[in-house]
Amino acid sequence: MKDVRGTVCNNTKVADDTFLLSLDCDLPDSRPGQFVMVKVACGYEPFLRRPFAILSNHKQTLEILYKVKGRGTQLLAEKRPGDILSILGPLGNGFSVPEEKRQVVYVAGGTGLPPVLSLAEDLKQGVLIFGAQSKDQIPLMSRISSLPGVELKVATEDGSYGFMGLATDLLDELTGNARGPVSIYACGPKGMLLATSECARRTGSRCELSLEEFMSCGFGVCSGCVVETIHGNKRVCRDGPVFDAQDILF
Amino acid sequence: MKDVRGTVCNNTKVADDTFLLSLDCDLPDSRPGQFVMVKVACGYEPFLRRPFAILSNHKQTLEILYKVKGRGTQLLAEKRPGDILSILGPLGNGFSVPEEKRQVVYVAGGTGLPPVLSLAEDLKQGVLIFGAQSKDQIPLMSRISSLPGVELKVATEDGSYGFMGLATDLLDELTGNARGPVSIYACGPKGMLLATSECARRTGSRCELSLEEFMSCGFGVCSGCVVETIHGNKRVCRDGPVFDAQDILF
Amino acid sequence: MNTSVKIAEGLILKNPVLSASGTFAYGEEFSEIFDLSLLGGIVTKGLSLKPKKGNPSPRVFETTGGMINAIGLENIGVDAFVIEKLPFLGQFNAPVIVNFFGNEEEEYELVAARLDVDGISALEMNVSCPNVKKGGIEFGKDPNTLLSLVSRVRRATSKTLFVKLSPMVKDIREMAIAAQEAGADAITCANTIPAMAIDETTQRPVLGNITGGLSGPAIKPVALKLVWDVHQCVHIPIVASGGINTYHDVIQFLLAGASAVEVGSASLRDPLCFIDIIEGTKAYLKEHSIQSVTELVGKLII
Amino acid sequence: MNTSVKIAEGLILKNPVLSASGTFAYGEEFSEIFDLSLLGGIVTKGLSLKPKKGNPSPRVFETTGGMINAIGLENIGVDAFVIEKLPFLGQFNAPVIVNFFGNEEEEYELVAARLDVDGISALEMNVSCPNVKKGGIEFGKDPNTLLSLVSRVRRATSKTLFVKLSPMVKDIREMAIAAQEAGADAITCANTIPAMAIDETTQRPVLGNITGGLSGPAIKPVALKLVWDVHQCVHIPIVASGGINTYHDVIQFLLAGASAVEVGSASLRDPLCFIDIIEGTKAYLKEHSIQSVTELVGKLII
Ligand SMILES: Cc1cc2nc3c(=O)[nH]c(=O)nc-3n(C[C@H](O)[C@H](O)[C@H](O)COP(=O)(O)OP(=O)(O)OC[C@H]3O[C@@H](n4cnc5c(N)ncnc54)[C@H](O)[C@@H]3O)c2cc1C
Ligand SMILES: Cc1cc2nc3c(=O)[nH]c(=O)nc-3n(C[C@H](O)[C@H](O)[C@H](O)COP(=O)(O)OP(=O)(O)OC[C@H]3O[C@@H](n4cnc5c(N)ncnc54)[C@H](O)[C@@H]3O)c2cc1C
Ligand SMILES: Cc1cc2nc3c(=O)[nH]c(=O)nc-3n(C[C@H](O)[C@H](O)[C@H](O)COP(=O)(O)O)c2cc1C
Ligand SMILES: Cc1cc2nc3c(=O)[nH]c(=O)nc-3n(C[C@H](O)[C@H](O)[C@H](O)COP(=O)(O)O)c2cc1C
Ligand code: FES
Ligand code: FES
Repeated sequence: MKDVRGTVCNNTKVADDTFLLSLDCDLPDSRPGQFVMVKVACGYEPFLRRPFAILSNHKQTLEILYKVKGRGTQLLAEKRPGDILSILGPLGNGFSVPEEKRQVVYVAGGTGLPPVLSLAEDLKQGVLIFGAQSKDQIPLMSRISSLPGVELKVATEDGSYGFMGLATDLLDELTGNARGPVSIYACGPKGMLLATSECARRTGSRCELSLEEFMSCGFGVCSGCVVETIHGNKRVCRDGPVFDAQDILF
Repeated sequence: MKDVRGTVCNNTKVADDTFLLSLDCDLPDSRPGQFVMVKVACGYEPFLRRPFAILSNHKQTLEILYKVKGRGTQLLAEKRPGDILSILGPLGNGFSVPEEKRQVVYVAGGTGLPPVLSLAEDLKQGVLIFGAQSKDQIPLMSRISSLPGVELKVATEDGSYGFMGLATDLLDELTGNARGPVSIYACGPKGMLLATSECARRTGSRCELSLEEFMSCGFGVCSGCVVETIHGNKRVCRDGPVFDAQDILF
Repeated sequence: MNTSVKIAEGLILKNPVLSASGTFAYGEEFSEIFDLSLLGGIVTKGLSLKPKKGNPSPRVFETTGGMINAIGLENIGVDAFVIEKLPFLGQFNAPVIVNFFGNEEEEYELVAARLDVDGISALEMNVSCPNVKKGGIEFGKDPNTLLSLVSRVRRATSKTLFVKLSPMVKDIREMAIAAQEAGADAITCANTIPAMAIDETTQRPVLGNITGGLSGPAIKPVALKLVWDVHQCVHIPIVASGGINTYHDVIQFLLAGASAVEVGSASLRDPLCFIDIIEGTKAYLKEHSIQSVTELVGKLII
Repeated sequence: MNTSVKIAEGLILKNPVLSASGTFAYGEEFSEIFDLSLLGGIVTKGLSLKPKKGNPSPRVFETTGGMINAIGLENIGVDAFVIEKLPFLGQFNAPVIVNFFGNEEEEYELVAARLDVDGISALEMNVSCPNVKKGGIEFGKDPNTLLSLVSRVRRATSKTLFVKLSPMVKDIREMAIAAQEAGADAITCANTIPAMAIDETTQRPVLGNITGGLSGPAIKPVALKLVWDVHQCVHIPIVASGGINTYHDVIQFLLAGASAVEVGSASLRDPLCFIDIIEGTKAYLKEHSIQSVTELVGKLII
């Protein structure tokens, strides 16, 4: 973990309310599933940093894909090339590497895309299921489609693109038809993670979930972000954000 | 008093740390010496508006000349054409009109320039004495020099421009040599106002001072900005900012 | 949709948004910028028996998310108010709630009696004042002192009586209970929080009075907790005060148990905020299909 | 230039900047990003006799200029601390000040006794905890309760003892005096201010525990006033806590009477802020030709 200065290179809208931010910064090497805490303002408004998954971190360039939710992300969306941000990271544990011969399935919902996409870009294999409400909410389509070794399946709730329904419907189908053992990596809304975890249990798949909790520090000192697991309270920011699905007490 | 939206047309540096802001806004008519309260940020940082004299207010265009002092004025300096600000005004009483046949002298120190310049531009007569620390601190030189009917005299403390010394030294000289009754209009640091007021007393000149106090509301409701006068406490924002020098208990 | 709230038999507010004492003077300045009849009620600057000069300048200082004031309760005195200011306030279709204070029990009583005149709908007692007869300890710090003070004032006035509590106490609940027991019709919760500012360049206090009271959004979470606490223990209405800036705040305070709110510092920065707040509150009710403001009061879902 | 301050016979801080309890865990995470030996002292998370699970999530919420936390004093318990964490902290050249609490007097005593081991320089008692034997009223609300509690702990430990006061009391001075009388070596002034947050869209409290404590720049003016008050009435050193974010704040708190400061929430947003604060403090001393930090303590010019 380091506190580095990042210079905005690009901050472009890539879907409804969704932006791809790329920064020139000297963040130490990271693994898919790790995240950074970004200071979006110099003053005290907002007071705390905001957590974002590392979409990519190569050759001094850090990519973050984010959706505007409140004032913090609104301020981020107003950043222009040349602006400087303070970035704390890499933080958290990241995904584990799948055992050989396992079929890999990524499940992402909404703003849960970045960590699993980061893993898919790293592993260059498997099926990436992305669930969104509608077509306008799907970012980076061409980037994902052109990923070597990775197959993209999209589910939209309103049916405006791909399969009409939930990402987990596609997951059920996929795991149902799978011939060997499956490793699932998921990030998204709570309901989706719960269903994913159920599916994994049913099908005996390995399953890692990247969780989100509101964070104040992001590096493990405040115990503000705990989640209940079978091993007791765990800090999402430090002991996670990636957890074995079996450990989580939903 | 109205709360109007002003659209930034220009916000240009005109001297060290000093900017001339012009806004397209529908502020009601105002008199020299009146001021506006400007909301420099949408959020709560800073929480309060900032007071600025009206430099000019004609044909839907409001001009403010300001110096960067703290974070409020810093934020103002970052505004770009097209940005929108909330402007409350016109506020306060403004200068009175001099009686006929009086020689008019304006005395301004530092950020005290705008209200007296506004009056000079209105009256188109008299001598404007401007005191600054050094040459780099003098804004709008050519605008003032080319004012018809107004003579400019500059004093700098370091002698880098005009007379070396204080504005009030020039004032003493001028009032000493004056042949008829003089009306003095002054705005600037406390020490300057005190000396001006002394000079007026000595020479029997009429003298109006525009005072500054830290303000929270700017329109008279909080009693946060009072100054002691021979008539008791007076609110600088509402009963002033212009006061008869004789009334002020320094 | 009904935005009105009943505070007492004689006091129905057309909406729950009031001005706050000390940030609205006596209404004249605000009347230049909006129609005061739009307000749920007008709370005026705190009055004492005799005119009061207040503290030396500087009197206000901005802090993170708020401000400190040390006005020192400067006011024109109760007589000048009744003669010079009250007729003006009578023009508007909004109840006038007159804030007042004293330096000893008797002064409170005398001021309250003097304010028992037409044109005033309610009195709001500021009990965050030093009791000069008891070594300068604030009336609002001890439940017995408060009980005694409010009881005396209660007997001195026929008006609806709000008691405005100090936030910085051991347990706000015992203060609220004491006020209720003494006959208060409503609790205003709460006043500014004691605070201070220092300028490290001069190594001096910023304020002429050295210390002052903190207000604004910075204190909202504290005020919300106080209202919630008071709501657990009294049955008389609560009027919230502390950091209310938007209709979001209004709804939150209603949920916590307030029947109405006072908007103070926010109106210093934005004199028109009352209108936004009232409109926003209405829009919230509409959006959530709530028939009456009162349905929200204390209805926090736990 | 001398930045060191003496808190007690056994406790000299090389500079007046400490971490705060609950925002520094047990030091491990921070040690990854800077050398803890730079600190004036390390204040650790509050410990109880047995491990404590804390409150349900959500536990933190951001507010204007600050945050509310309702962690619920989750900690690993005093035994695990001594065995697993203390050796780690021993590596650094900074005194370790261990914060602790209990639910009854006896628990405080037992925890203090258990912490009477090498490697610990001082104990900091958090008295903002409910006294389960006395109907859940906080120990830190009443001077007699506090006097009795601190006296017992004083007898149980040979360590330098800080008593960390609750801010929300009738009069902080009587609490500070009680702590001093009972043998405290220093007063930490003060803890978070009780607060609450409500989400009007769900009409529910935001925090799992409903209420929590407010910290951050929003409360700085309040903490400054409390330190100033306490400084008027005790002769033992004061350690300030509440909204300290920059060296400006440090100087202001020193002027108000603090001998040292704790930096809490600020370090959650900026783990490296300690370094900026320490360097800034040194630069201030230099610029003002002040030989020693202690020259500033309580030297507010009135
Ligand atoms: C490890 C991690 C990785 C993340 N990665 C990404 C990413 O890659 N891309 C992305 O777009 N987002 C990501 N997020 C989510 C992102 O951090 C939030 O959307 C962002 O912080 C919102 O900030 P804001 O200021 O815009 O919104 P805020 O104004 O802070 O709030 C947004 C919403 O959250 C609610 N909220 C705030 N605090 C709490 C609380 N304590 N309890 C419950 N609700 C609360 C608010 O009420 C509001 O509805 C990640 C979150 C975590 C924890
Ligand atoms: C009627 C009026 C008209 C004005 N007209 C102009 C103008 O035309 N042009 C112009 O440049 N300026 C003008 N000023 C001054 C201008 O308002 C201030 O410079 C500005 O508000 C500073 O804001 P800031 O946020 O940049 O500084 P801040 O960060 O708010 O503070 C600047 C300085 O003021 C100090 N300060 C803040 N509050 C107090 C207080 N309560 N007591 C003592 N010191 C305090 C701070 O410590 C700091 O040193 C006017 C002021 C008044 C009252
Ligand atoms: C400048 C100022 C003057 C005040 N004067 C009084 C007063 O005279 N009487 C009183 O009871 N409260 C007074 N208050 C307190 C406010 O009425 C209000 O309770 C407090 O500011 C908290 O609300 P806010 O955060 O909305 O400002 C004053 C507050 C301010 C800021
Ligand atoms: C997340 C969090 C946890 C805290 N835990 C404790 C604790 O265990 N014991 C304690 O005495 N104070 C605790 N505090 C209070 C801080 O130590 C500090 O006194 C308070 O936050 C005010 O300082 P600040 O504004 O610098 O944060 C905690 C504060 C926060 C924000
Ligand atoms: S956010 Fe502080 S421990 Fe996770
Ligand atoms: S600033 Fe409020 S009365 Fe002048």
